[in-house]
Amino acid sequence: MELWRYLWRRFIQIGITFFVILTILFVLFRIAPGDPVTRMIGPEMTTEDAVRLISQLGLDRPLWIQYLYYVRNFFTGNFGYSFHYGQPVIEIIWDRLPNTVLLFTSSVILSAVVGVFLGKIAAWRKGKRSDTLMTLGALVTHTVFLPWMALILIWIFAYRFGWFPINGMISEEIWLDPSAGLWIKALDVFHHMVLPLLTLFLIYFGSYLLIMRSAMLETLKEDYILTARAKGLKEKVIRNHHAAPNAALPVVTSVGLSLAFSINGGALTETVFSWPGIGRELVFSVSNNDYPLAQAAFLLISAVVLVSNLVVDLLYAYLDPRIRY
Amino acid sequence: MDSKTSPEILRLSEVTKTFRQSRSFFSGTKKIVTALNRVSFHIHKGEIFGLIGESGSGKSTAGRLIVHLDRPDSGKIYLNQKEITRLPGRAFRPLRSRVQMIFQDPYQSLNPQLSVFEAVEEPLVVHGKGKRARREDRVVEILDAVRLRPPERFFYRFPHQLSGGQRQRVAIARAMVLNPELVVADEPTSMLDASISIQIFDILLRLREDLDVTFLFISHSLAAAHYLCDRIGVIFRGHLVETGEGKAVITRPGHPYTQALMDALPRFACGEKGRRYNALLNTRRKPPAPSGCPFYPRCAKGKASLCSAHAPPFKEIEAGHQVACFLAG
Amino acid sequence: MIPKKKKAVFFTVFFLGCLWTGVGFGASKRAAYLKVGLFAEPKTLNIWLASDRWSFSVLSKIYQGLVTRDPETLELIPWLAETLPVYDPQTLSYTVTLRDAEWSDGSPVTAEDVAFTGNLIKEFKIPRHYWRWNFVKAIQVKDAKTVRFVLEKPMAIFLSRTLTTPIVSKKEWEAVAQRARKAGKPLTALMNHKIKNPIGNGPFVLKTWKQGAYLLLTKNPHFFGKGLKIAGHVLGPHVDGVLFKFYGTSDAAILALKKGDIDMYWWSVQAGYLGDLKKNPKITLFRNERSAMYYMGFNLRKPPFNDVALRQAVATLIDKDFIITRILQGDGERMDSVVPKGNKFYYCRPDTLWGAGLSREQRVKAAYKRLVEAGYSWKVPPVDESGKGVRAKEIRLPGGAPMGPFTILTPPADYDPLRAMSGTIIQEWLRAFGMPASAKPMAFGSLLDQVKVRRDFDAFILAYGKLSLDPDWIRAFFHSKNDKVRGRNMSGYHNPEFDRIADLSAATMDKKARRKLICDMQKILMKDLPYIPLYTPKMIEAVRNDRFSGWVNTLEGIGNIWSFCLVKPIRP
Amino acid sequence: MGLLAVEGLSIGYHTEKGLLHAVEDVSFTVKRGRSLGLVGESGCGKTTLGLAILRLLPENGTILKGRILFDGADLLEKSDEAMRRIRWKEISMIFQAAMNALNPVHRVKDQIAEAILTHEPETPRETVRSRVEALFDQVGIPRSRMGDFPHQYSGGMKQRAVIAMALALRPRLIIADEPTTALDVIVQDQILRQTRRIQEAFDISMIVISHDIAVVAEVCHDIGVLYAGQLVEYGDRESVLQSPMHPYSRMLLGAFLTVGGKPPRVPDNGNDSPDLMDPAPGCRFHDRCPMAEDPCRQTPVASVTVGRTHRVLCRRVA
Amino acid sequence: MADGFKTRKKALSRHGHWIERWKEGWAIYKKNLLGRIGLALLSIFTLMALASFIPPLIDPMYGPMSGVDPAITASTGPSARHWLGTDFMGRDLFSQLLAGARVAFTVGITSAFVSIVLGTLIGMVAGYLGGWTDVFLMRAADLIMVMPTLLVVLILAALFGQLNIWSIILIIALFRWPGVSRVIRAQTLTLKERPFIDAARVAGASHVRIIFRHIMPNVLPLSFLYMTFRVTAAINIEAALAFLGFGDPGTVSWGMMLQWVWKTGHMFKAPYWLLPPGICISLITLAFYLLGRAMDEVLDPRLRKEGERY
Repeated sequence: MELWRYLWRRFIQIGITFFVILTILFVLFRIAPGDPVTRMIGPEMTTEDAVRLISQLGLDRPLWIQYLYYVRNFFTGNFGYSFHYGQPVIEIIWDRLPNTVLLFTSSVILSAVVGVFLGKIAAWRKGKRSDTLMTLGALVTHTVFLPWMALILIWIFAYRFGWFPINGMISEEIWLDPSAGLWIKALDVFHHMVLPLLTLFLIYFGSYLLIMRSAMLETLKEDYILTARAKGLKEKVIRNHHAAPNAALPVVTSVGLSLAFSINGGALTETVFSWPGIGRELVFSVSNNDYPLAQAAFLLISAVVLVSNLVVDLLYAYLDPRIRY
Repeated sequence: MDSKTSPEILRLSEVTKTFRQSRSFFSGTKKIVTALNRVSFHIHKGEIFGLIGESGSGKSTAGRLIVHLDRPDSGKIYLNQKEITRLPGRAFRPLRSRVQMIFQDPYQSLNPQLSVFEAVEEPLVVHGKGKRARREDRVVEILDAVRLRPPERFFYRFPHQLSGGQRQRVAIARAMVLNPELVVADEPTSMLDASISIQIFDILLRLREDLDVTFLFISHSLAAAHYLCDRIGVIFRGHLVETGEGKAVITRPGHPYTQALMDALPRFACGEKGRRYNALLNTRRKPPAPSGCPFYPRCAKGKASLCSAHAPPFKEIEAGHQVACFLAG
Repeated sequence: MIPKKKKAVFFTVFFLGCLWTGVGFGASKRAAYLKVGLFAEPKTLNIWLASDRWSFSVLSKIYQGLVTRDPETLELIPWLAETLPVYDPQTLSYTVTLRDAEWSDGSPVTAEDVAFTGNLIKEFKIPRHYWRWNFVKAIQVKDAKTVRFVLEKPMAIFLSRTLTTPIVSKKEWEAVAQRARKAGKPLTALMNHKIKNPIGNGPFVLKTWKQGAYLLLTKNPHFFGKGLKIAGHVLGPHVDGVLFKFYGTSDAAILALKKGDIDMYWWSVQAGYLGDLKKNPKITLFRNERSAMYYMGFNLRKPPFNDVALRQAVATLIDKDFIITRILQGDGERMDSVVPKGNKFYYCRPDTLWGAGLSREQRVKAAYKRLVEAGYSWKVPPVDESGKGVRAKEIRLPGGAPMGPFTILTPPADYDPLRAMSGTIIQEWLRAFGMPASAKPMAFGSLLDQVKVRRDFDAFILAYGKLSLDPDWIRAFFHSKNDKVRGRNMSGYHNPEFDRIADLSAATMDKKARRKLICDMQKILMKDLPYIPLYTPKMIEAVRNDRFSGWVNTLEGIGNIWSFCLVKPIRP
Repeated sequence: MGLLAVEGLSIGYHTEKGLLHAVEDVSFTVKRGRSLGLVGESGCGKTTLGLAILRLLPENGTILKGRILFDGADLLEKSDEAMRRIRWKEISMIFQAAMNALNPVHRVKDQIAEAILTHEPETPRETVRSRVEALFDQVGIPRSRMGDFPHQYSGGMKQRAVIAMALALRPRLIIADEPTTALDVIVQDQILRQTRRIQEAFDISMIVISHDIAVVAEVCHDIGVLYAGQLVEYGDRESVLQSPMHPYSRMLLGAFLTVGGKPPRVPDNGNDSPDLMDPAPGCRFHDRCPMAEDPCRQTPVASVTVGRTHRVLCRRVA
Repeated sequence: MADGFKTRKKALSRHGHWIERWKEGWAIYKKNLLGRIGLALLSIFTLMALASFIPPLIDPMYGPMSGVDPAITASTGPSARHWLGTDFMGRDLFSQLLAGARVAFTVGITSAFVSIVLGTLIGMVAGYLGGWTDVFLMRAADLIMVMPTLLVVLILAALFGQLNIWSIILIIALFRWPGVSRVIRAQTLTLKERPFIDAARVAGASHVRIIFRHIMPNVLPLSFLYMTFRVTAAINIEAALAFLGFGDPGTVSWGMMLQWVWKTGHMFKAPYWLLPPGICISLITLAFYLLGRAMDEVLDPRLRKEGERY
């Protein structure tokens, strides 16, 4: 019961936060200079064309009316039409969302799993050469400038060796080939995903490793670890059964806190690799003054972060028995 | 010390304080914990009054209420016959120089970023007492009084460079630097070793002599209270159950809880297995009605019909010795 | 838990599998699709909404106009029309006869379709098209293959602009138009209509569009030009289809080209890639003229740039050759008039070339001379007593007041790094001359807003991409009646003499006479300098030469309808 | 011959500032079925001693010299694996901070069962279960609370659970490090009594480490007084309590507050425990000692045997 | 006694203990190899930033933005004249790299400083005052935290035209305080529970005094620690922005250099152009990071327990 009440409260909170973001976005996009109509049609448009379009788009109505429409449309799932694509924004978003989710979740999971695992080992071997190597490696890859890392990976693996495609997420030949089965298509997507995934992985596993390592070192100082030692448990049991579950807790928190930050990286990666995702769409739409699309993409990203934060909190509660509903 | 004739410096009258505790991470609902329940007592000028109880019994809360760190939910607090219960913070500030507090944990009660001089000087600065040179002199004086000698050697030391005993002396100096009338000493030695504790106690006793200050001494140890205090109050779960002359309470405890505390005192009983915890039940009873005696669930003597239904009133079993128990006396 | 060894084997197989898909499938090619790399994805297949070149790249293969231009002579020639239209000066009407053509669904292209298209544009006032049709009074369907256009007044652009409008199928659009009329916002409804499968009359039809990845056009079996000889070429198409792939970055596209993933990259290749590509024997580079104008414009409505002397001095100071050799890396042509040199028929050499061929110091001196004449002074003049050029300080207007700081707006670096860079360099030249200039790249939309809507600016650098060969746009860009909010006369240029000639030229149907008038207009503009034309970039395109051949070079590069109708697979 | 004999043990910690001499030349024995109390103020090295016996010193701690004989064999010479087998099976420990000695993410019964299963892996699940139940009964925690997580217990219950865990394998020696600190007097007393009962019932040897001499006096047969890393007095309870010889022991006993006893007297010269980084060669108590003389500071002291089982580290006593 | 006291007081001046503490801290810091590497890297970058003023003095063609080598019209590799080569216009890459160091420091330190000041103040006020102030400030912090900073700056850059470097700095600062303020708030909350705050209240100290005299000195080390991490974040965001083409075109930052090499198609053929700016961004990030980690060890370990770590 407590869980439901908690969820209910969180949902209300999320709703309010979301609403504020919604409003801020509206205000921002309206007070900004730049004429969506000019941008929409291009410089060849005549004055008459523009005036007609402005009234058709409702841009000549008072701001607060526009705002009411904006909010109403939002709650009816109608994000309007993209100025650029001329399609309903919601369609574009739904089309791009799975691609982003695929890349983003797999990179977060991969880097978290590997980072946490290596961090555990590194803390355990504190001061040994393997620890120094891992820590240093994590520090170095973690601090590399992400787009540059992407460029270098492209240079080496796509340009020099030609192992991986450089761009996009599918090969047309395969998708046009009626004989290609689902498995082949999946492999193809994966093949395209390797480099962007590798980029995100290299950048982010380091932070997980470092957090896990320090959390683990902190945990190893705890009394219950001493108890476990005194109990004569095998070292591996102490490490995996006693220290790691406790050390993983701060990692979970930091995953939640760094989500918004990782999304920056996701957008950069998508842009460099032309991965057809939300992040790249957002970057494109802002430079096109495609208000509806940029707004929706940003809202979606905020919503994803908000909900993920909730998920992380629940996960934390699940992992830590001290927190129960 | 002839405390009975000296005027009353502090009086608590029917003071109740509750805290809201959030029960868990997820739940927004709060559990209400009663720290003090209609507690009344008074302290005479110049005496040391001991408030004794287990941890969580509300004895520290009482101290915090007196120095205005918290406000009671109901009841009244009088300082020098003047009610101070609901004074707003600003109005109370001048009174601060008259009521001070020594905290339990010397490792936590000193700001790690302030040197000894800065810490002790602060009350003087806050109350605008004198120029810097004057303040320095006063700090030297008071450090000397708590036996941090020579005082100037300690001026620019930081808490982490001091031992626990020295820190507590600094804390005492800070409390005493304004020449307060009443000092609340909240378990000042519970974190210290026995040999150091005695030194601290001795400092308190000497300060009382020299500076004519009144102490409210909060402790869990009847023995320490016995050593220091003129009068003692025993508190159980927010209820004051017994008050009286120190000697009377220790030697003739009236309340079963006080008796249990006495039993628990270690006494180097080599192999002795005398009567112990006769006042306590081995198992627990069901909790009483809200109006019942709070000690009833653990009381070996408790009577179901009487104790679980009614709160025992204070009963004077001898002159100045009151016990809240139906069965006492 | 899987044993470690098994895990390792599993992952190795998986990894090899991935490599194999990339390598193995890249090599298997079945249908002879021409694979074309685009820089970005088309935004829409709704021809009335499309405004970006990527959409047109695709749509121009699907929808055709009545006339088109000969790739060699650039003359207008009949396309969907049987012959060039017949003009009747009495009735101000053109009569057009259509070829035997069919829509991609097999139904015939009729005069009804032509009339429908024109009326649709007129009725909905479709942006970008309406201005070419608003002078058409009536469209009369004579018979199934003949249509007659009645104009309100003589218009020179009728042939080159109106009749090049792509014709759409009435069958497909009638219903859409019906629905749009009923909607609250008819135009928006029309433009937002999503076209799943456009019915076209061009050489190709849409097969599949996987958004975010690729778009495939296949041969249109009903294409009217199949086997026909037009402008000396026997038309195909000879390829099974055109596969468009989208690359967000040039790196990716060039790499794909090198690897053979695409046969052509339809976008001007950046200078940085050229060295590598030249060395590659499998890649052929095409350089073509463009019909484009990159220029610096001024706000003539307010000081200091309302002074023609100042504009002339700035024109003298700008070293166009530097911009071309350094920033464009030599792949551009300097512009001395508003008409690009590639437009040989209409280009006229103006009287003054403003600093052409001068050295840095000579420029400074020439500009200095011009401004001293006009009454300008300096705190530290750019030319010292000995006649040597020095760094100037604080130029003062004829009245004696120092010139206030001004900004040169440029598109942002992400949109066009070269123009942004040009702005910065020009800023440095002007500063050395004592003018407090600063280049300010600005998001494209904001820039246009500033220039066209608020009209609050000093100077800007913009470009016109695909200028029509018939330079009627000169009239549009500089006529004083277009100096209004969102008007096309962005400088606020007013010259009654110019307006007069321009109006005359629009109604002059004789080509020679029209050329003369346009020549005069160019000369006036180059004296008054509301815009300083800077350069026309070259179109440099790269194709692979191992699978297809037969590209047609013309103005604006090889990506034209002719190429797509003529390119043939090379049979090994 | 005792069950455990510590001989000349010295322990140091490597710190930022150098080697800290935490324990200096300490010797004592624990006899079978008897209990030894080690008492001293905080930082005197008593916990270090306890950890050293189980070879659980933190990384920067090293045993400088000495031997720890358990059942006649030197623990310091055993391999890590052999030592691991001895831990808990032979020597178990009750930790100072019971609050933190239990892993917060595992259920209490599982943590106890884990100890059993580690050393007796063949034990059937059922047996383990019943043994855990029996342990809970012994220390007086209701069986219904077995499946709880540690944070659901009160302080006293946690302490009992830790005791139950220490008893799980019926070790021959239990080291109890401050088993009752931070508990209320009544609970403290109950636990002490329980501990002693169990110890006697199962004939387990114990080392009880405490800063409170009263606790030690309550439970132990022998008492050792530690000051600044040195064992300044060691002997059976009666002799140490009734005739303390070392000035520090006297000070400790003198400071002990009793109801009705004579008032305590502790000299206060403001000095504190010595710096263990670079201790003076002589007696470490000299600057707090009311009877100190110059030689106390300079010359190393040797321990003096004053009774059959009573040793004191003071040259004035000699 | 008084005389002896006065003289001794002089010997141990009022601020002497701070010098002592620095020395102590430095002694611990010195032992950290990674920390020393970080400091060495930072000194190199500082030198680069200072040296960036020199090349244009030697010859105008070394001006990082507008100086071009008259003899070179295309990107060339390293030579004696141009140590790292030139870009496609003939501008000297080495002087651009030096100028980039200056920009990185300006951006990193300024915006980190502003965001730390904001974050510390807000965190202390929210934590100390509690109640609705706390709720309001922390909701605002949450709100900002769910917005990915880079994307926000991107949107603002696109909406309000090209931003100049100072507005970029300001926006980064305004969007990076919540992380700090959450940590500082958590720290303040635990400090608030510590009895020395009660002691100060009992002594009669006002709220302002408690916040600035008692809480601030205790959270400042943590703030400074966070500042090093904020510096890296700011440098990275500016670089990413410039890389995407939304930077200030009037500045020669490393991100800008990367954008030029990327957008002009020299990426695969001019490693002398692609590598240095990327390496510099990564190394300066690493340097600040190492500095932060080493400082972390110097600080009171209790401070390290709370809050997000990176």
